[in-house]
Amino acid sequence: MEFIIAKYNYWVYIVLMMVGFYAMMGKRNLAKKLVGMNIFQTSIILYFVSTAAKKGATIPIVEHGHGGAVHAIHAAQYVNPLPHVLMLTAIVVMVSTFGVALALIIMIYRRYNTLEEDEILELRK
Amino acid sequence: MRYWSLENDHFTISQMTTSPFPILIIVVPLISSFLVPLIGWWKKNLCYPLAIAAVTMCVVSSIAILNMVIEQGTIHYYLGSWDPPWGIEYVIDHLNAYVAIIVSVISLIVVISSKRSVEQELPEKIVYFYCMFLLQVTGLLGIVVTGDMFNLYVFLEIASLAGYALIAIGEDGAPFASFNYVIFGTIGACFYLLGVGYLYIVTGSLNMVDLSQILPNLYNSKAVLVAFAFLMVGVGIKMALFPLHVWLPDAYTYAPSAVSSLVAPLMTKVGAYVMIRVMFTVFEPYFSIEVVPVTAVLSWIASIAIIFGCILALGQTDLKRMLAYVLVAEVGYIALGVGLANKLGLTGAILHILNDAFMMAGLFLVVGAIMYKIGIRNIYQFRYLHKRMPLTMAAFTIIGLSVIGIPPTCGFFSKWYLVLGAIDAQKWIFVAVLLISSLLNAILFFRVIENAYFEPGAYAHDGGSPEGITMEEAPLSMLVPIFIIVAGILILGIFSGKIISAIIQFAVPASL
Amino acid sequence: MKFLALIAVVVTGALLISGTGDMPDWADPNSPASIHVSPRYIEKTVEETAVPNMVTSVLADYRGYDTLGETTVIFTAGIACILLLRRPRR
Amino acid sequence: MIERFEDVIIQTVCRLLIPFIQLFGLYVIAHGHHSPGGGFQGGCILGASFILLCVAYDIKEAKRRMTEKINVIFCCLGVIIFSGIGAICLMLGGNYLNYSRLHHLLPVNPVDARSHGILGIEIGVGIAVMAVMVSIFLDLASRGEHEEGLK
Repeated sequence: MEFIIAKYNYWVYIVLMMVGFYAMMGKRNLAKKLVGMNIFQTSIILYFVSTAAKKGATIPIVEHGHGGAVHAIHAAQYVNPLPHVLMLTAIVVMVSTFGVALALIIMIYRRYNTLEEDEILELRK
Repeated sequence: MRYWSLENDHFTISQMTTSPFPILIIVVPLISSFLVPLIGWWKKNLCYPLAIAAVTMCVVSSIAILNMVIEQGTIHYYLGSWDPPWGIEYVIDHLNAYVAIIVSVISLIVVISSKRSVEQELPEKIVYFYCMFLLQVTGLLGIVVTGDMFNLYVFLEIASLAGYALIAIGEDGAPFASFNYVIFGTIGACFYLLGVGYLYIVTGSLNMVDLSQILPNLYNSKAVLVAFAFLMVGVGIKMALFPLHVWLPDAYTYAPSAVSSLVAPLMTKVGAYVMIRVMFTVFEPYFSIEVVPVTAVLSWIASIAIIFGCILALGQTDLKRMLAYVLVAEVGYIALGVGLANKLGLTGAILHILNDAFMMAGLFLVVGAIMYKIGIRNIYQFRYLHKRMPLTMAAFTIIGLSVIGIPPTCGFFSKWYLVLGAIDAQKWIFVAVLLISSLLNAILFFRVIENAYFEPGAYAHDGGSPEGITMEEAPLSMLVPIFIIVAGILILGIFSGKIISAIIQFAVPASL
Repeated sequence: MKFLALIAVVVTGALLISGTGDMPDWADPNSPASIHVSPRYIEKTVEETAVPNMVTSVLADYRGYDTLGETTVIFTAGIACILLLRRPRR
Repeated sequence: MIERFEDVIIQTVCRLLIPFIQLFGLYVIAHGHHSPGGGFQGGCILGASFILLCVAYDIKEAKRRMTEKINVIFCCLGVIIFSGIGAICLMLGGNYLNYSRLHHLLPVNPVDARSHGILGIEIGVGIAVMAVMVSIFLDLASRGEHEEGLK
C-alpha cells in the first residue's frame, strides 16, 4: 500500500501511456491514431515533470528584489529545473510531429476521401 | 567600452579542444538550410549549388575531425563552454568520426546526383526540397557527433521529421506510407525518450560519459533494465530491425528517388550506430553480454532478419521494393555482428556500416537513374536494358556483386569478418546463415541481371528488337556519382585492411 | 490486430510498472535527479548567468544547444507543412 | 462548408483585443528572465493573435496583414538570429553559443553578456515560433490553397 501511495505518479502516467499506445496500435482510424499519439506523448511529459518535484520546494525562479540582492540559495528550496527544460523541448517536438502528421492526413484525405485504414488499404490494391 | 578585462573572463574554462571543426559540421548545413528559402525567393537556381557547398563543407570538416581523432584521440567540445555534465558536449572518438564521414560523403554524392531527378519529379518544390534535404543531413550528423542522450533525441526528431516530409512528397501511395512511418517513428522516439527518462531518474544525468561512470553501480536496478529495454526497442524501430521493420518497405518504395537514395542508406546506419553506442559506451559491454543477454537475443533476431529479408525480396517484382527488403537483410548483418559480441564480429559490423552505406546508396541511385530515363521499375520489363543504359547496368552489376560478397569488392570483406566472428564465437548456425544469405542474394541479383542482359525474345511478340533499341544513357550528373560509388566500392575493398588498422580497431571496445 | 495491440500494450505497461519499483518516491528531495546535476543550476544561476529564472537560464544557456535543436524542429515542421500542402495559386 | 461568416460583435471585440494579446506576447518574451515565460511561450501567444484574426475575419484579411513571403522570411529570420548569435560567439573566439564572449561587443561584463545573449535568442525563438504557428495554421486550415476562408 505504501508502495502505491509513494509512487502513484508513475502509475497514473503508465495508465495514460497504455491508453495512448493502444489507440496508436489498435485503432483503425488515422485521426484516432493521432489522438492516441498525443496522449502517449503527454503522458511522457507528465512523467518527466513529476520527476522534478521536491517536497516543500517552490517554482524554479530565484526570489529577488529590485536591487538584485539575492539571499543564499539552497538546492532544496527550488524544484529541479532540468526536467521542465527537457519537456519544453519535448512539447515543441510533439507539436511539430502533430502538425506534420495532420498535413499528411489532409494529403491522404485528398487522395482517398476517407480516413479509415481498412478502406484505404482496399483502395490501394 | 569594456568593464572587465580579458583576464577576468573566468568563464573560459579549460577544455579539450577549441578547434571549430566539431561544431562546423552541424552549423554549416543548419544555417544553409535556413538560408535556402530566403535565397529561393530570389533565385531558384542557387539552391542546388548552395546545398552542394554546405555538404562539401561537412565533408571537409569531418575529414579534419577524423585526422584530429587519429592524431590526438577522443575530442571533447563543450557547447557554450559549460563543462559536462551540466552543459552539452560533443564527444568524438574513432567510431563517431568514421560514421560522420560516411554520412557526409554519401550526402554529398546524393546531393550532386539529385539535380535532374528533383527537376523532373518535383518541379514546383525545388526550394523547400533542398531546405528539407539539408535539415535531414543536419539531423543525421547531429545524432552522430553528440555526447548527450537528450540532445540525441532532439536531433533524431529533426532527422525523422525531415524524413517524413521528404518521403511523403513521393508518388501516389507516399502519404499513407509516410503516415505509417510517423506512427512507428513516434513510438520509437517516445520509447527512446522513456528510456532516457528512466535512466535520468535513477542517475540524475543525461551525459553519456557521466552515465557510463554512474551506471555500473546500478546494474541490478530494475529501472535500469527497463530503460535499457526501451532504448533498444526505440532504436530498433529507427534502424528497422526485423520485427519492427514494417514501416520501411512502403516508405522507401514510394519516396522520390533522390530521397530514398539519401534516407535508405543513412537512417538505418545511423540507427545502428546509436545501438552500438548505447550497448557499448553508455552501458558497458559486460552489461549487454552477461547481465542482460541481449547480444544473444540480438544475434538470433538478426539471423531471422537476414533470411526473412532475402526471401521476401525474392518475391518482389518492383526493383525498388526488392532493394528495400535487401536493406532489411543488410541491417540484419550489422545487428548480427553486434550480437556476436566479439572483436571480429563487431569489426565486421562496423566495416559493414561503411560498405553497406555505399552499396545501398549506389543501388538506389541506379534505380533513380533508370526511373529518370525510362520510367520503369518492374524487373520483368528490363529486357535490353544493357543496350539502352550500358554504363548504368554495368555499375548495377558491380554493386550487385558487392552485395553478394564477391572479392575484391568491399562487400566481401565485411562478410568475411562476420564469418570469422561467428567461427570465433563457435556459433556455426550463424556461419550457415551468412552463407545461405549470400546464395539468396546471388539469386536476387542474377535475376535482375538476367532480365536486363539475357532475355532474348521472351517478349518479342510485342515489338522491339535489339536492333531497334537506341542508347539512352542517364545524364552525366547522375552517372558521375554512380561511378564514384562504384570506384569507392572497389577502393574500399582493396583498402579495407588499412581502414580496420587505422580506425575500426580503435572503435571496437577494448574489453570485448 | 486489436488483440496483438492489446498484448503489446499490456506487456509495455507491465515492464514500465516493474521498473518503477527501484525508483525514488514521488517528490523525494534526496532522489538522484535532485542531487546530482541540478543543484548547480539552482545555486549558480544568478552568479553565472545573471538570470533568476532557472528554467530560462538552463533552456537558453546551459542547455542552449537543445533549444537550437528545438527551434530547428519547429522550423522543420513549418517548412514540411508548406512542402506537403501548399499548392500554387491557379 | 461554411460560408464567409461576419459578425460585427466578434470582429469588433477581436480588433480591440488583438493588440493587447500581442503586447502580452511581447511581454512574455521580454520578461522570461524574471517570470515564467520565454521565446516559445511568447511566440505561441503572438501566433495565436494572428490565428484569432483568421478566425474572426478570414484568411485573406490575415494575409493582408502578414503576407506569405513575410511569413517565410520570419520563419528563417528567427532561426538565423539564434544560430547567428551562436556563430558570432564562435567568431569572437569562444565556443559555439558561449554568450559570455559577447562582452567584446556589448558594454557589459561577461556574466551580464550571458543574460543579454539569452534575451537575443529568446527573441529569435519567439519570431520563429510565431511565424511557424501561423504558417502551419494557414496551410492546415485552407488545405494549402490560402484562397478561401475556413472550410
